[in-house]
Amino acid sequence: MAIDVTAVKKDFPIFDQEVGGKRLVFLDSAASSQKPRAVLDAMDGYYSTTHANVHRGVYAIAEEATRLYELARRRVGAFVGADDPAEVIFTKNVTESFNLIAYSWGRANLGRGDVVVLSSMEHHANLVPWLQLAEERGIVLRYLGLTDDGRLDTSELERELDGARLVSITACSNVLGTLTPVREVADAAHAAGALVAVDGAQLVPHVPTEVGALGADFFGFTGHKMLGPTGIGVLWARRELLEAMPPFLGGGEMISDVRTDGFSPAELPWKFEAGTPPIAEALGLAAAVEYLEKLGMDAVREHEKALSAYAIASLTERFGDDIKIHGPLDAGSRGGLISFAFKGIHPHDLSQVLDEHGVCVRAGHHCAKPLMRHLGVAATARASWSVYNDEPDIDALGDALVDADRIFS
Amino acid sequence: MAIDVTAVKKDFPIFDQEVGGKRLVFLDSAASSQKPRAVLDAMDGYYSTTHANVHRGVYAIAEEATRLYELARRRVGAFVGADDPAEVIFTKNVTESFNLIAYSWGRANLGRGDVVVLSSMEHHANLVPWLQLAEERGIVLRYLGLTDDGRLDTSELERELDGARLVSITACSNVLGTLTPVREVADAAHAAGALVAVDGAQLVPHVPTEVGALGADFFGFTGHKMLGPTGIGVLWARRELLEAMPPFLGGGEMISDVRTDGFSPAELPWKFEAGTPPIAEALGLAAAVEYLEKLGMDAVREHEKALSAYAIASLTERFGDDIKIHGPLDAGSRGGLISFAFKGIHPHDLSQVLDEHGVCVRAGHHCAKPLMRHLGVAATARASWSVYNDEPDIDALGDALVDADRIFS
Amino acid sequence: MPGLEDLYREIILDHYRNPRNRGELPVPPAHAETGFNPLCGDEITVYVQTEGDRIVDVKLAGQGCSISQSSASMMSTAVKGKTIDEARRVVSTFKGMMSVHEQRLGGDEAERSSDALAELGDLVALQGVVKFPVRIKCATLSWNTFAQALDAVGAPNH
Amino acid sequence: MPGLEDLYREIILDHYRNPRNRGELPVPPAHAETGFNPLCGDEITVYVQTEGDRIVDVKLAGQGCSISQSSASMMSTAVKGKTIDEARRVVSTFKGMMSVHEQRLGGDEAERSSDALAELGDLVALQGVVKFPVRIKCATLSWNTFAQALDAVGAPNH
Ligand SMILES: Cc1ncc(COP(=O)(O)O)c(C=O)c1O
Ligand SMILES: Cc1ncc(COP(=O)(O)O)c(C=O)c1O
Repeated sequence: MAIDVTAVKKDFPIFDQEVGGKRLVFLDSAASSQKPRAVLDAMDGYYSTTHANVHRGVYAIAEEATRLYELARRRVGAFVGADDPAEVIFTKNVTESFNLIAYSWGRANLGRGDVVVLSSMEHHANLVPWLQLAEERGIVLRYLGLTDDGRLDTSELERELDGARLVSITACSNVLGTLTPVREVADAAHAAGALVAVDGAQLVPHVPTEVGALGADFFGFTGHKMLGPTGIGVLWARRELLEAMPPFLGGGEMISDVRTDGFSPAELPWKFEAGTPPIAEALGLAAAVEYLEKLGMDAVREHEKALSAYAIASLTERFGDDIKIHGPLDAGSRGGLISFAFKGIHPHDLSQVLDEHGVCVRAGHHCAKPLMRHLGVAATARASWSVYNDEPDIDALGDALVDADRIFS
Repeated sequence: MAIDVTAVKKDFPIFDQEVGGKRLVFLDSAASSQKPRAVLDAMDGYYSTTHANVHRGVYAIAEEATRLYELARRRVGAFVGADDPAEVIFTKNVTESFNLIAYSWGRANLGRGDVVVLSSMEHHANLVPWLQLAEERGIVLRYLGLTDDGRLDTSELERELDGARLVSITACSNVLGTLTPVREVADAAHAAGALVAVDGAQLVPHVPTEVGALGADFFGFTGHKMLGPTGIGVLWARRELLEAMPPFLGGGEMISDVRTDGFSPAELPWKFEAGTPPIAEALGLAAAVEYLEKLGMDAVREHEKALSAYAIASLTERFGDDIKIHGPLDAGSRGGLISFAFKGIHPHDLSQVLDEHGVCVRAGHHCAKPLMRHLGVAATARASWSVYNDEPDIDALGDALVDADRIFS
Repeated sequence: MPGLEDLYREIILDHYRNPRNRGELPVPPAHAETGFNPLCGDEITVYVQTEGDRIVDVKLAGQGCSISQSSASMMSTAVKGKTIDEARRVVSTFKGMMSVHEQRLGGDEAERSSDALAELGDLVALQGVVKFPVRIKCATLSWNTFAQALDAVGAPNH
Repeated sequence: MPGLEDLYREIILDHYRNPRNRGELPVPPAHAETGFNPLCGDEITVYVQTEGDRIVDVKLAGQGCSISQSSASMMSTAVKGKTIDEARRVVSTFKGMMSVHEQRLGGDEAERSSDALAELGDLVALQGVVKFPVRIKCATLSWNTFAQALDAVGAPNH
């Protein structure tokens, strides 16, 4: 079933308003998506009827809060094919998920000279934690390269993975939009004896996802990019890995016993959830997942792929060589976004002029500075879509680009 | 001005309902408080009008989101007398705040044999991170003892702080309710050349707080206990400490530059805020702080002190030696809670029976197992109050205790 | 909402007020395991004495709430005199009964067969606990600890 | 809502299209500093050549948006030929003008005096930037970098 964008837009309160007298054309969902009313209602309903701290209360509303929180874990896990809730850890964002891998698994398993393989299009979230470990422990980072059209270059995979302990790559570039061949990399990594971590931040909101099918050992994603609230992320990992890993953050909830001279960690998944968790946020994320499931992730994918195709075709038709779209040009190879350069106008200036037309795009390095250096630019402009975008949004982007041209040429 | 509890209760949607046919008597705010409508409205209003990721967007709603987020930082900081926003870091909860201290400051400054002084009434949040460091680095933990009536024993302070690098103590015990003489300990610690970290989780919601007056170098507190949302905590620390500390979590937002072989951290406070922050939660916490300020923290303190006095007096009068209240018996020496034992009935059973009467109390070790061992109990029952509680709530607790006695005796 | 009468059945309160098989056994020849309930700090130590593959004595030490104490007490009477394999089956039936909470969350598994439940005798009184999910850990604490003791007893190097 | 005309004044676009003092200076005798805008990845290098306490030349390299480029260009014409102390005063006046955003957040500081602003000449055109808080970092990038260069030049071991 196709997505009925008019109906969908009505579910998102932010589109009820005009911004500066203009219709809001929100093309920055890759930075953070908007939220449907169902997500806000789930959180408000929770706070208004049954809020209490979870896991320890022996009274009705605390039991209900605990039940809802653990149910949210199951729902969110099931959304990415993670059926064992012990393997689903709530973090504050996917950045924390990757830090958890680096601090806990990394520090327990990696030492001087150990090789971690990343790609040249990683977000800083899957980069800085490893750079910290390189500085602290002397691990060695190796980067998979890109093809000229911005795909992951797997031609030398076997050689590049040789001796690696971990391969940690994004499933979808937040700059190029490129979908990476995760399964192929995972199989090669496993053959080389390495574990595989996958950054699903830009995949899960847009493409039906099964952690098992991807071949991932660790998989992270983040709530606020998938119609969910801020303040919550997820780390999924295989149980045996999580069981062997030392705790990361220490505190309440993650222990089974504490003495003045030591402690024993709790069972999974709570071992990795220190302190009061993002309870309302977990419920909000579960509501987001339900909303996406109702639309159907296949339909979401088709809708966004069609938008990518339309964007690439219509912008190229309107602006020819004046627009340079980074990354592969077939919509099937990308998620829901395009990055571009337009007539030498700096992305900051582009974005500023577009805003005057109600069109929100992101301008900057998108937390992927090494990739920017690879592309030879300081910044790009990026337009990204979600379930509430349609072709008129892309047309509005094109119209606004014309105006930018007028001002700066 | 005294607190008008009837009016206040109307501000909290959760009290609009009955639970199991009974009026909700919520006496578990020390675990997590309820939220006024103003907090939910602040978050919904944000999501419904101007949600976008912060700090990098060059369009109107992103600029507004950034402005509101940074304004929230100022407001929340000002609430505890922290006037330099560079010193106010948003975390996911106070547990993360203490892990940040231990991972960043701790690992940069502490080695084998270095002494960290805690107290015997610390919450696991200010205990497990140091136990982890003891295991990993061989630091030595020393515990300040308690007097017989459950106060911090400062009689041997000078000797106990000798040679310490850090003193990390709670300002208010979440079990005993005891307020600790933070300033006295801080002065002694500074005289001994140690830094001072203070756990303000149970102080900030209940007592007017000034980090400067406390003499703290680090100060942590948590949003969900002070009428704010889940998913947000705060770490305040002196700028020169934060500047010298290495980053903790690595990722987006916390860098000024990233190369394939290294990175430079961003300015304060963003250096310690990796990834998309809890934006809506920060706004919700700012709204909570505004709500408390409108009531007036002096009035809040007077109201809750009066409730403590009433609880101690009325329960003692009703039950005599059948009830044993832990900690000091004068209300001025405690925050807004009492822990107690009643007729040998296990706290879990007590709480279960109380729930039948709509009375929510916490039963368990309250994430303070070493203190439980000190008290010689496995668990306590704890009743705690906030601005929406009144004397009839305490009377309801007493009535429900009578029923528990009937069932178990 | 489930009421207290679902939880605090008379037989449960009886085992709580008059716990059976309290005490300790010399280790060795008995085997002892200690379990914690991380929620409330309760601790229980289960002593198991076997002869061949038969459990000839069980004793219980430690403290806990009415649910954990009565569950332990009933367990001790249910497994004493049984073979290790028989005892394992009781453990598994009991834990199955207690996992209704998990099913409720998932919402897709059938109720336990009433045949299996019949085997549990008095222990069926604890079925009401599943309506109070936080208390399930109280009811299962002694069982998990006992199961660990059985594993240790059955281990080759014992 | 502030409009684009507040931001993209004609004089700003002129300096952007025709940047003054682009280029490099040999180091030494000149001093060079490089600054980053962490928001967008822009980089700027400021070359400062002094004779005694006078700034005899300033050159700019690097890339950036219209605001950062024009701000740098205007800065270079404003400080060239001034003494280090005079240049420092211009920096401070300019940064004061740019900190209105901070004041708006705090809400408790007075507007800049118009006298001080008059000193800035063309640079006053950048005042509109404060209505676009994220762009303030674009406008101040070259100034912060220049201030660092002045500190280094003025340092005793230079
Ligand atoms: C004194 C004290 N410190 C720390 C915490 C931990 O707070 P959070 O779970 O929000 O991190 C609590 C509450 O659980 C507490 O009472
Ligand atoms: C590919 C990718 N990974 C990681 C992140 C970090 O997400 P968060 O800021 O929610 O931790 C993002 C988004 O910023 C992203 O696009």
